[in-house]
Amino acid sequence: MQLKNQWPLYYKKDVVSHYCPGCGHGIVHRLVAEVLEDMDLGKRAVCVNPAGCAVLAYKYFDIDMIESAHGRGTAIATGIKRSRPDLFVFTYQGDGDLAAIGTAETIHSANRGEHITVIFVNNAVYGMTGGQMAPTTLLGMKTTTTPGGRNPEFEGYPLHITDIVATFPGTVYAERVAVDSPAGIRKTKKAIANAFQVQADGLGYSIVEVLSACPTNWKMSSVDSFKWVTEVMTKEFPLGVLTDKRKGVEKK
Amino acid sequence: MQLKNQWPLYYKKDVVSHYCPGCGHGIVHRLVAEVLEDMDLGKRAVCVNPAGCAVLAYKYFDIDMIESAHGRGTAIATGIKRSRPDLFVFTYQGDGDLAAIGTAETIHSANRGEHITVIFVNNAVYGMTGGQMAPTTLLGMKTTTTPGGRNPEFEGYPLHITDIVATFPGTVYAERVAVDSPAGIRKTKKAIANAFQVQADGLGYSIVEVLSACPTNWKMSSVDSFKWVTEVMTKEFPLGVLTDKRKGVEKK
Amino acid sequence: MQSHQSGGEMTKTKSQYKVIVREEYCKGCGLCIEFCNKKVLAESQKLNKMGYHYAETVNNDECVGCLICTLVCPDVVIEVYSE
Amino acid sequence: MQSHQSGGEMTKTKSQYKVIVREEYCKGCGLCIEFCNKKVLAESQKLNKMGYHYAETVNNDECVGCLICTLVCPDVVIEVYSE
Amino acid sequence: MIVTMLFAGSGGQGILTAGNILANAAMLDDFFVTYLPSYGAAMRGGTANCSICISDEEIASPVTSAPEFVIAMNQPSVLSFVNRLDPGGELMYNCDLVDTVPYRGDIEMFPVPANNISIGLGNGRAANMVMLGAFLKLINIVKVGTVNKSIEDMMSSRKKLIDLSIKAVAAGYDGFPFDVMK
Amino acid sequence: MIVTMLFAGSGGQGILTAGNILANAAMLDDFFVTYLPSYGAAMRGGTANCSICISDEEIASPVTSAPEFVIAMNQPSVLSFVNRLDPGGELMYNCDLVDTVPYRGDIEMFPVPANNISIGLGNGRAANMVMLGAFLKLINIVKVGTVNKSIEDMMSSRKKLIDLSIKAVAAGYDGFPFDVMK
Amino acid sequence: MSGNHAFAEAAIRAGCKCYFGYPITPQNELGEYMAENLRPAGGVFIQSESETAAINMVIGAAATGARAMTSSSSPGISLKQEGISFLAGFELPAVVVNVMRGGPGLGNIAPAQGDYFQATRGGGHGDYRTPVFAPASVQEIADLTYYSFDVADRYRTPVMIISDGMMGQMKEPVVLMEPLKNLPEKEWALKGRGTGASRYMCSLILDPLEMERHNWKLYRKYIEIERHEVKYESYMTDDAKIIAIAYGTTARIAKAAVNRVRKDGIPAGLLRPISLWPFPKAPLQELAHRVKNFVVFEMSTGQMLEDVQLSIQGMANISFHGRPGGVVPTPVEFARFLYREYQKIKKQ
Amino acid sequence: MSGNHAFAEAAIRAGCKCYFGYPITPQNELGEYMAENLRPAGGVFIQSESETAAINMVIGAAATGARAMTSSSSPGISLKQEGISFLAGFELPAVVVNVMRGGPGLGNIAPAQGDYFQATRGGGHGDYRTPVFAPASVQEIADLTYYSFDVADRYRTPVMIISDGMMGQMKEPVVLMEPLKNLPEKEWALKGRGTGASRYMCSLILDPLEMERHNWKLYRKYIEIERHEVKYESYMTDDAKIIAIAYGTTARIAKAAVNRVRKDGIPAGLLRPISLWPFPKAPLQELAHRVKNFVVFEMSTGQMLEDVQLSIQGMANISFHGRPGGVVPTPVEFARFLYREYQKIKKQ
Ligand SMILES: Cc1ncc(C[n+]2csc(CCOP(=O)(O)OP(=O)(O)O)c2C)c(N)n1
Ligand SMILES: Cc1ncc(C[n+]2csc(CCOP(=O)(O)OP(=O)(O)O)c2C)c(N)n1
Ligand code: SF4
Ligand code: SF4
Ligand code: SF4
Ligand code: SF4
Ligand code: SF4
Ligand code: SF4
Ligand SMILES: [Mg+2]
Ligand SMILES: [Mg+2]
Repeated sequence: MQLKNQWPLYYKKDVVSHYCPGCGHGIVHRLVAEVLEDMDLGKRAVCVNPAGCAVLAYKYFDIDMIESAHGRGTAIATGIKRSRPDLFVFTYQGDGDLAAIGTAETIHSANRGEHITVIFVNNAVYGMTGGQMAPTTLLGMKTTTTPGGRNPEFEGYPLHITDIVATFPGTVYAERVAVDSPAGIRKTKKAIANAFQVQADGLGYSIVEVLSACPTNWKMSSVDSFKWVTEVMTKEFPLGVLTDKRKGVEKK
Repeated sequence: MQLKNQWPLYYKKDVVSHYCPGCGHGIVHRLVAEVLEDMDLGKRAVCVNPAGCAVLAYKYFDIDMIESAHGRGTAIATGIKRSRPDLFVFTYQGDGDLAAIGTAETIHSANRGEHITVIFVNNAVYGMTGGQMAPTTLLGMKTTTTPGGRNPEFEGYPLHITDIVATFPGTVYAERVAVDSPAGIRKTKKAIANAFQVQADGLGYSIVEVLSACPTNWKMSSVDSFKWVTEVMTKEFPLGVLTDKRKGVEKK
Repeated sequence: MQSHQSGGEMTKTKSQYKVIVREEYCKGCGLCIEFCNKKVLAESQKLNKMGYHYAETVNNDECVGCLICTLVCPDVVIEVYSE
Repeated sequence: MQSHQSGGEMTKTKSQYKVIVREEYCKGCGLCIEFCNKKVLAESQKLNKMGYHYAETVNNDECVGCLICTLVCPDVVIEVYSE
Repeated sequence: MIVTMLFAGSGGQGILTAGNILANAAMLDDFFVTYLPSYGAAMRGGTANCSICISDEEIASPVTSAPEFVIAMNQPSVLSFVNRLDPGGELMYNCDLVDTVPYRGDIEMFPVPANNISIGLGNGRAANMVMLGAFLKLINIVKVGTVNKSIEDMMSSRKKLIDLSIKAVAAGYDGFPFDVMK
Repeated sequence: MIVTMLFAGSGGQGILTAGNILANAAMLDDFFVTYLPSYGAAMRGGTANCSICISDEEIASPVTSAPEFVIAMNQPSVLSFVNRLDPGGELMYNCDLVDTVPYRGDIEMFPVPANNISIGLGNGRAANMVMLGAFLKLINIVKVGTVNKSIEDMMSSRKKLIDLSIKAVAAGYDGFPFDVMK
Repeated sequence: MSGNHAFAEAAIRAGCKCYFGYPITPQNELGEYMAENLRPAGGVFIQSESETAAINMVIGAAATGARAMTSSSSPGISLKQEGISFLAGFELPAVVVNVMRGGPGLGNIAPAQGDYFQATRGGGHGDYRTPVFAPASVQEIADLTYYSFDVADRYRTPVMIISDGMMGQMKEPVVLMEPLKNLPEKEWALKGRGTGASRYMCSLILDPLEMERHNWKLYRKYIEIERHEVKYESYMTDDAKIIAIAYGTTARIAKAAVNRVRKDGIPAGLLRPISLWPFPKAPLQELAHRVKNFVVFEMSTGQMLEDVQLSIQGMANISFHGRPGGVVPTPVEFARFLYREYQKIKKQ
Repeated sequence: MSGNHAFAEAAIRAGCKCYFGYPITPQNELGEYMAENLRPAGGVFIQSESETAAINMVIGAAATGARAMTSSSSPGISLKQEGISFLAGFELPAVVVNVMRGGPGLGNIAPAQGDYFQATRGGGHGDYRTPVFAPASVQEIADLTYYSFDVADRYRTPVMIISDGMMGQMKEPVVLMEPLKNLPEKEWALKGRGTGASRYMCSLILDPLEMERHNWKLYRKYIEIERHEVKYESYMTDDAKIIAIAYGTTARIAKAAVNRVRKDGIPAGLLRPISLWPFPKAPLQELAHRVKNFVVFEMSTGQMLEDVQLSIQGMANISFHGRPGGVVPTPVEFARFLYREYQKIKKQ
């Protein structure tokens, strides 16, 4: 008998992660590890992990890793990539990390067209700290800091930061995907591969926004939270390629 | 004989400003003071002035003023306006202040739809500190930190932050104008009046980006620098209304 | 890789795949159960050491080896073997 | 407010406006000189106390009171009076 | 008098709720109380626990370095905390989820089939309340009535949950000590 | 020996350039030198100034609280700095832009018509170099030749500017002291 | 009531009208309580985009004369340093809560006292000080929070309250104070010039001599605060031969340790600084005339230790026992240390 | 060469490959020099979007083993505090220059020494220290910058150099050192795992006991630094009866003052701390056995003063003369103060 689903080379084996049951982070992690292996990038990869639920990602990925202060991932990645352009550098960030405290770093690293890749896990909430509002929280959504639901009068609107970043000349590839179903997961892997290819080819900045479930803070079952991504979240954050400036690449 | 050009009520009289000859700040200051008077807002106005050449604006405006740490103007304005919604609150900021260090505050105050107005003086350079590159510096433009001209390989592209902010639902009014000619100056005054009106009517966030000359750091004569705004800068930063979500208002 | 060995016949055959849920790693999220079109997996009545109702293989015969269960599992718990 | 007093006539008349450059406040940027369509203003040969070649009224007669000079002056230096 | 105890279990087992209800009840009964939850990791994987001190005088330190009681809802909790027990201390554990208890000659042990009892009440989710009930009987300091009141306070209007919880506490209280073969 | 001086003028008058050239020349002539510009305000409105110390031994403090020489290019500079002069100190000022010098009995004063001389050379922008030339004559420490070399160093390849500057220095040096009626 | 809730509720009762904060463990419940309760009470709650933004929103609100507050934990407090320096420069009143955690860097979320230097020496730039209070019970959290708003207004200064995860999470019974109503108006506040003269608030003072005057003015204010705002608790110090010095969480534990060793006849006492700046220098000096042995307990590698050394100026022995990194020491551990130190003395 | 240029050129010669900074007066020339010269020399120059971003870029570059640097002035340094704490937690080498200005708040751009506490006590959160050097001439700026990179690498720690606008702007002749080539590789650096084991760098250590071990490890490192990296200059202290203590700009002025009063027969001397942390405690203590009068000069309201008090521990009199806010005191002023203090002594 032969194992059909090989354990990803750059994913530490048999570690029980700290993620909650059904958390999308686990899926995105595995996909990233698979793509690193498929594209043979793992040996020269450095991942910058965030303050957020993925702060412990270094316990799971089996590549060189560095943690960042909350929100500063892309600044650290900039330092690494500029110092060692031969390395493959990506950040892994949550929506609070990337779109709230890290707004300036996100915008300016993209605008400089840094040759880095950003894996942006949008779960519409601050997971790590127990479910506060994120910039991406949907209108009306209840969180611990919007007990009556997010009210645009007070808290404004869900921020579409990937759309912003996609408008920059230096952003070569930007796509929004969702790990909400087998098809969504396959697309996510494809998107990550495209984004990684941009950097591997020396073209510039790339970002993949992944809509991802946080069953714990959404107070839903895992299955319901996946459905919620599909049915509700993608209405506010439509999926698709937001920009693709690669030349000579067959566009799908 | 009668003086045709009255001294603006909210502008301190007969103070020699510290601005360089031909500096656009002086013009924008006067326009703001005039509009405050025209709309009778001066009595309840609070202006947040930046770190930048306009750091001394409190010596010129004759209204309540508070200085901000570099880039934090809109956060301070948020604090003021939320605490005292009856006040008329605006920031006066440069391009380094608003679009570099203040990026996150700019984006999020607009996205929250704060009821404040931002007067954004874009002179494509850090004036105050002696002519370093700003996020708005044009490609190829020489500054003290881009001695060979801004190179997109290293420094990325001019950032169009007002265009970003204009995409937010909470941004009711955004316009880009230029104080580069009598007509431009008149339009600027109009734009400031529109933006102020938005706040006065309790509609939400408004911003006016003013392209403005910095003869000193551009190393041009005043007249040439005004021409440069018209001929070169507006190519990168086209003038016009970027969003206008006022209802029932006659659009021009 | 191999296609159906006894195509066309309507009698139930043993699947060529074997689905193993490493129960001690399972957090019982139920995603594999939900997304397996063949209803191969189900929630166990028992709890594992972490206190979760883990997934278990209840209908291995139906498995078509599509690997959807491994695709959706956030915790790399499931192993699918082929003969 | 009043329109031309002797419209149609080609002889040069004294303007109804008086343009005063408060020279001690002028920074000599030359913007008023540049933008006045009537060439009423010019750069003085002399320097003021701040060390600038200030603007001076050289052709008051041509002034049409359009206030463009006051509009462009960054330092609120110019006063235009009407009779 | 000062009694120190530690409730432990996995994140989803309602251990903090049980501890909170007890602490609150003790306050209602006019004791000095400190309640210190483990906090922060918003992750269900790990263990959650809370330390409670109940005393009739001011409590200098809320830290129960060597608690007199450990109430453990699952296997990892037993392994983590049994050695912290004060000599002469007492361990109450959920025997439905605990296979092995490391040997310590100097403590007493009380198994409670909390999950099964809860399932018996028609809902497996009240195992924490069963444990609480049993524990009330064991320590005999805080009154069941006060605990019921505390439950009502904490669960405000969720009537069904209140009823279930009160029933579960009673079942634990009445059934204790349990005679379990392992 | 230590000589302390302060150059002052408005931002656009090239006062820092003149000071820099002198400081550099003094270094070339093997003196210990400190050069401290006023800095920061990127605004032409205000005054600019720089303090220079030239000494044949290590300079402990670069601050010229009471300089022996003040070189003032315009009226505001004179007003600001004349009172800082050491008793017995010397004030050199640009009489083309200075009307009044506050009375101090204990200093010497040297007017230089720097703007007019510069205009006479065909370009009004070298007034700073005229002042520098006159000042070289006054202090008689640094050689004109070295200053010319320093000008070449600092202005690298801008040939025209170099020529003008050297001419202006010479004009100031040769013309000093000037006989000016005020 | 938990410590974090006590911070929030006491602030509301002290008339705090504006709260701005950014989530960070272990103080999230503070902001969440504000989200739930401040807006309904007519106040302002904003979850800002960052700690930097939060402290600047506080500046804005405080400038209008409103009582304003922010809270965070160690890394977030580092991000507020520029803003705190501005508050000091502007002379604006505000209350800043630091529920400390293990550091440096991300550290962990366990209770620690590693930000003492930052709090008491001004982690921000320039010549300024902030009053710093350190509560040791949930009741005291409430009391000191309430009081801090007064101190802030009285001296027009930011005030810091430092605590840690244990104090923030711990629940204890609390007696709350009456809500304050009708606070006096602040005539210096920005409120639009109306028909009067315009006001401006700035920390930029280009002229050094003027800036110096401002610095000395602040300095005199700090001297005033040092004179009037020292707070501490003496516990069994009267007959003590060995005195523990500890604040906040460690002070509670030290108290238990003192009680324990007293049972064995060891004449131990506790001096608990409640105000960390101004530090209770004088009382310590006083004690040092008589008592020759001091023990400093901290959940750090030794920071308050320096203030003790500065106070005692070589007049007595000082020993130190520290547990950094989020380790909460036990009463037994402290008692053992006291015991050992006391044996050493007796031998001398 | 100006002080700001000397910082930059010495860094380049020390093998600094990456500079990240954000403009702020009075240190703009440092970044501008880097913009002009570092990229052509094969290095990296980025003008970052903020000081916060700059220090985090430094973290990234340092993590790859490159010698990295940033610079700023007071408010900008406040914004870097979180990052500096992370550098300390990560144990990453880097050099941070603070060309101080008047504060608090925006203050002004004139020379000041108000950030001493921030620099020496860790303005950031958690238990850490940073070596701090304070040059007093342009030559020393160059020398200490060059040296700081060594110290940073040797101890794997951020190193701070503090200076002020006067030192930054002032031009003096400088003899520059040879450019360093072929720095040893750092095996701990991130460089991709290749075929080896993966590395990770983190400051998050959730387990308090492990975190505590890390804290004590850092602490031992700091003790090492205290043992080996104390630097100071003694000037005419041998026969002195009154000793001035001052660093950086004030030390230059104090030296002139000492020279001046020596001419009047007053036996004054100067102790100039070059390393502010570790502070030259031992040499001062030594002196205090013999000399009973010390005068601390600072361009602040009194910060290093505390370190002097900590060192001298009541063994001698300490008086203080400070000029905060950007006022640069004069040699005459210091001399007068020395003179007055000396008269007081003689009377006693
Ligand atoms: C400076 C700073 N502020 C706040 C925090 C606390 N913090 C850690 S993670 C986080 C937000 C996490 O949310 P997100 O980025 O969306 O990641 P998720 O956990 O949802 O994946 C916060 C606020 C911190 N560590 N540092
Ligand atoms: C935290 C901080 N960083 C840097 C500075 C220095 N600084 C003051 S103004 C300024 C930029 C000014 O440029 P801009 O905002 O474009 O205004 P302008 O002067 O061009 O009008 C900088 C970098 C500061 N004061 N504070
Ligand atoms: S809190 Fe949410 S994001 Fe974090 S691990 Fe749990 S499910 Fe995932
Ligand atoms: S430097 Fe530029 S922006 Fe600043 S005052 Fe001068 S001209 Fe205006
Ligand atoms: S491989 Fe496909 S059919 Fe088989 S268990 Fe998994 S999901 Fe079901
Ligand atoms: S998806 Fe994985 S973790 Fe979830 S129930 Fe299935 S096997 Fe268990
Ligand atoms: S008013 Fe018009 S015409 Fe008259 S001087 Fe001014 S610009 Fe010229
Ligand atoms: S525009 Fe104003 S400042 Fe400029 S030259 Fe004319 S009068 Fe003078
Ligand atoms: Mg999130
Ligand atoms: Mg600008």
